[in-house]
Amino acid sequence: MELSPFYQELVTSLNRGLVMSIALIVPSAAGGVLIGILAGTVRTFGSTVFRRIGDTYAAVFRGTPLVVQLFILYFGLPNIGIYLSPYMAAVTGFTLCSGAYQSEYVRGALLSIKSGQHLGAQALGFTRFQTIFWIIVPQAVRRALHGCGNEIIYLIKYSSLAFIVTCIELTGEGKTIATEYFRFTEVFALIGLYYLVLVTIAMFILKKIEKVLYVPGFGRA
Amino acid sequence: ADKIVNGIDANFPPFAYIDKTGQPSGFDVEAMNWIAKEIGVEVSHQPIEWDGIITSLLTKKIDIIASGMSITEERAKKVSFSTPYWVIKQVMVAKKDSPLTIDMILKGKKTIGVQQGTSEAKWLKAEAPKNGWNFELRYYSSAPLAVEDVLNGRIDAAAMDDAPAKDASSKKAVHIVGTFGMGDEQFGYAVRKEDKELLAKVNNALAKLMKTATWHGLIKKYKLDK
Amino acid sequence: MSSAFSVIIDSLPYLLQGSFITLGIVASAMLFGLVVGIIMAVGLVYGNRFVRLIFSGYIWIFRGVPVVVLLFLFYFGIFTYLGLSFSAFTSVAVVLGMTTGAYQANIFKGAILSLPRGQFKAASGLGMSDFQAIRSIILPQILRMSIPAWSNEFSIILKDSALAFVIGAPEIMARTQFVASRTYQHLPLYITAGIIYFLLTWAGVLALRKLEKRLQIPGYSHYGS
Amino acid sequence: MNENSPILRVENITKSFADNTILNQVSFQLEKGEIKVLIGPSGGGKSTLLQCVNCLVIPDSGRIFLEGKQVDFSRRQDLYLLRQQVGMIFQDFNLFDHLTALDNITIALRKVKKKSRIEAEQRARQELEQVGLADKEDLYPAQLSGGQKQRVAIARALAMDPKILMLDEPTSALDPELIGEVIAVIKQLAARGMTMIMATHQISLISTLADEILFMEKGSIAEHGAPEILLGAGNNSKTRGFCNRLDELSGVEK
Amino acid sequence: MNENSPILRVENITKSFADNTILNQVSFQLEKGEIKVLIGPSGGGKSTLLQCVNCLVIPDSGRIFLEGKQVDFSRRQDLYLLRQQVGMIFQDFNLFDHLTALDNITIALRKVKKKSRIEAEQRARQELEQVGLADKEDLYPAQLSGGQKQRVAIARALAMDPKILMLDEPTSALDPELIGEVIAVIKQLAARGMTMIMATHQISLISTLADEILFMEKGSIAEHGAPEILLGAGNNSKTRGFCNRLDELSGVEK
Ligand SMILES: Nc1ncnc2c1ncn2[C@@H]1O[C@H](COP(=O)(O)OP(=O)(O)OP(=O)(O)O)[C@@H](O)[C@H]1O
Ligand SMILES: Nc1ncnc2c1ncn2[C@@H]1O[C@H](COP(=O)(O)OP(=O)(O)OP(=O)(O)O)[C@@H](O)[C@H]1O
Ligand SMILES: [Mg+2]
Ligand SMILES: [Mg+2]
Repeated sequence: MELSPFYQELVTSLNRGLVMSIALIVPSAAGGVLIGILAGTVRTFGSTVFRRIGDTYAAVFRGTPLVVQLFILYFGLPNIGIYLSPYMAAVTGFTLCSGAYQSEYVRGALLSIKSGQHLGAQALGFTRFQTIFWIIVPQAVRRALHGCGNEIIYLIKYSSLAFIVTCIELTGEGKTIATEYFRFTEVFALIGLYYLVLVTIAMFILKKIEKVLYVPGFGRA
Repeated sequence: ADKIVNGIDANFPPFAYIDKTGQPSGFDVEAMNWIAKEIGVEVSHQPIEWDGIITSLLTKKIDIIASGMSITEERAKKVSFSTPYWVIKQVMVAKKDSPLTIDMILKGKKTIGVQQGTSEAKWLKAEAPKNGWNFELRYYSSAPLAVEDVLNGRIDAAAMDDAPAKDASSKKAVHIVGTFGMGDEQFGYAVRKEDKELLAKVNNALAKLMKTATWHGLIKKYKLDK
Repeated sequence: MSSAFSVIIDSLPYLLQGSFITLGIVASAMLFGLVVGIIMAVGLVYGNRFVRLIFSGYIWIFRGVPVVVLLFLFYFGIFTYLGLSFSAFTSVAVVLGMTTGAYQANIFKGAILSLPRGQFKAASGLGMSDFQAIRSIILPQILRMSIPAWSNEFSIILKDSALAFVIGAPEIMARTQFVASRTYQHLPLYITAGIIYFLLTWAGVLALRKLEKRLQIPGYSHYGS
Repeated sequence: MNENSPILRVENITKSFADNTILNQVSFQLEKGEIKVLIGPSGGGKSTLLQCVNCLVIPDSGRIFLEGKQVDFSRRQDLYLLRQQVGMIFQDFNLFDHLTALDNITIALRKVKKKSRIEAEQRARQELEQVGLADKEDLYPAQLSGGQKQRVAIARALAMDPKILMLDEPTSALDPELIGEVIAVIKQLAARGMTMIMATHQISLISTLADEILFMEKGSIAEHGAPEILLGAGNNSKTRGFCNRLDELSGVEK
Repeated sequence: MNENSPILRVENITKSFADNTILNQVSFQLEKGEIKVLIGPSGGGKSTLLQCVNCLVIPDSGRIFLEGKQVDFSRRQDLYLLRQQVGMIFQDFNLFDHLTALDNITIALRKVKKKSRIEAEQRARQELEQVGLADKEDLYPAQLSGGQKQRVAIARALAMDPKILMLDEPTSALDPELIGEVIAVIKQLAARGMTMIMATHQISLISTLADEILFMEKGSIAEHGAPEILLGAGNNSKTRGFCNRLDELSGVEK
């Protein structure tokens, strides 16, 4: 089937944008999960000072729009001599914001582990760290998986905000075409489809991970 | 229609912006107010993101665009333009102390910022391979943001219309390097193709306005004559 | 620096007026989403296969497509084709409402499933109809349990409302941009906007926590974080 | 209605989940004022049978007659009505966690029986008094002990004026010290002539209250008869073996 | 160490939560091979006392000696070591839900005792065999019945070679029919000479196993003595009254 020149150009651009989107999403998702686990654990079991720091981090990044965060990272940091490239600024912003949300899920999961699990481990002579590392976190990760997956899906959808820092990805490429041809409905329907596919693939992968980590008795909430 | 809505890009001073009191203001806004009075309709000004402004017009969310819109072939396929009321040049803006010339910007592996979806963005992208220019383009959501990054030193220059460039150079440490070879463009008001009656009335009123002292007063007020 | 300061002072009333629009959008969207969410959640848990399929499809789409895209699609496309001439404000509220409805459906569904099955059984055992059991026994419990997750959803929608600008509802973010374009004080203005959002989020979350306290009943645990 | 006809007649009830036949052609009947006790090993189908009787679980086949009238499983109104007349007490109480003790009782009176709030509360207070909880009406389930919860559950069922009360292991989720108070209430009900069918492991209930014991195993009633006979010394019944084992676990060994 | 000195000596343990004194100057000692049973009304402090012994709850004051050596409550290493030597079985098992039966046992051996995986698994299989669960090693807690879970918990504690085993109502979360299997395992431990202290409501455990009964009430040991004496006919002890009440609830009434 021959595509009309409009669709040819649109699909080429969208594919180019897709590559950029994926390049933004994958590292940000991974970084977000890592920071989330770290911050979540510190916020639950850390000393008062660390807990405060963690809580503040989460409150700030959850309480302000991502646009503002990206803007400050890209246009604000040069004031103190830090110059992030558009790509780096986007990935940094996504990672920090996503990490703040992830930490919330991780914290919830950690808190939901019954106190009996702590008792059981301590009664066997586990140290506090061993208890958290070997008993609590492995269970919490399974509990948090669903929420963390949700957060990654949010991240996929919010990656379009990279345009703020001049990083042109899927939505950005699509918009360029749309303004050029003034065909918003078709363009946005197609962009929507691209995201739907991305999200569906992500959900599929997350299901797979859930399956691999599945342990009887750890059904989803 | 005795009430019409004018869609504006409120990030486009001095043609259209939001003033200190929160009201839409600017050269185009005031001109449109005059014209509306002349043809006996009420006009309100609705800020809309530039990306969606033509679609908003086509889907009847607004009735007219008087907001520094360049008349281009592609746009003219979708909408009708009034008679041109302003000629605009595309210029490069660089840091005040920058020694760069237009030639150096175009051929010296520099980075140029443009507003996404503008005619200069399209032109630069299309012309570069033909002329062997080797600059890199960065797309911003508005021209003032591109200027911001010129000041940050991330990009060497920003391409934009001369009027907002003048506005920028009056407020920030940037200067206009000069035009870069893109043909002059003309601003016109855009209406839906089927609104022939409205277009005729607007054209009449516009012609009348351009002959009055008010028109020249507006040009002075918004420093478009410098 | 002093000019940045004076710009902020000058523009603050204008920006704060935007927060009324923002809150208006958020409140309408959340309420709309609440209705959608409850209907979907109940349908997903108790409905027949056909209902479940339709509702799952809805949730799949609204969870999978970014809000900006949905906004463009509905505002310029679907609403227009359907002959609905919603204002920008209404359109944003409806689209955000449909989106958060999909998420709220998942929240409520999780809460329903986390209730002991015996609650429904006991209601049936007393002779209540399914509708009565859901209305008097299930909903009062899950709505209580869902407040924390709901307040999360509130903070997300609050920030999503910034997207309203793409179709011209001048809320906080749009106004910030307008002032910045005129004054070239981008950074201070964005920081100001960030602070306003932070305060709004904080106030909203606090209010919901108050509500949760007021509705609290001994022995309740929460669903979601 | 003939005075001598059974109040409840259950005929050939069969129920499968997926491929498992949980109940296989179970029949029994209950006379007015009679008390039947279901016992048997875990998984034998006792709970499922009780839930089939008031159609919380709809049987695959079989018939149920309440006061001689057959219940039409496909008519919702029939089911709602059946359930109002057959009260059910669950092992884990299933009180409505968002309502006070009083409201747990009034809600069905108001929503199902359409009584006014005042009427409903009056009746509820009366029932709470009967189970000795007059002073606890404003407490939420989370604030009640297990024994108190179960007593509220009983009051809730009784307030609906059921013709039959079904109890599914009413004491097995209770701490040993709290069992006594619930047993006392059940005995009091028996003394008032309530028609009951209950599943229980509680030896003291089985031997003192039962008019007939039904021993369920693998989805069928394997033995049935009066306790004097089934548990009688020298009788080699499964029931007696089972009860003796229960007894051994809890009783003092000599 | 002197053969005759007690293996565990607990002196004047006091513990308060907020303003409530839960344990008040409790003392007792445990000889090697001895079995003590804690009984008493709910809330009397039995669980708290047991948890104080291995410092899961740190006492406010008092001293604990294990094999004559005092435990320093402020040294973490001391506590970790104490807990390895005093095994604990909880009422609700507290198996690690994300690990198989086998790994529930090996994890402490590997992480705490630093054994190799092979060694740990060997030992774990041995213990599983002892409690009759050799064929269940790959199942997760959610796939085990209550009785099986409790037996894994016992195997897990035993694999650490504890000098003392503490059991906190090991059978009270179990269905009546599953209690037997756990009781059998406990009796078998007793027969092998394990030193134990347990809280229980299980009359059969109290009367057959206990060398001494400690009756706890309101945070103190109100009575103690051999079961023959405390439960002896004619004795007017609180203990006997309490046991008789337990007995009544579960026993056949004649
Ligand atoms: N909804 C269901 N789906 C599948 N299987 C079920 C369902 N409900 C019950 N069963 C199965 O039916 C069998 C009988 O269960 P039931 O609860 O009636 O036994 P019971 O005699 O009451 O046992 P217990 O003494 O443990 O309460 C069990 O094997 C159980 O797993
Ligand atoms: N962490 C805690 N904070 C406050 N109070 C507590 C805590 N742990 C226990 N208590 C209180 O201490 C008292 C004794 O509790 P404990 O569990 O030791 O009793 P018990 O004798 O084991 O009772 P049961 O037979 O019900 O298990 C109870 O009143 C309980 O509420
Ligand atoms: Mg049962
Ligand atoms: Mg206890």
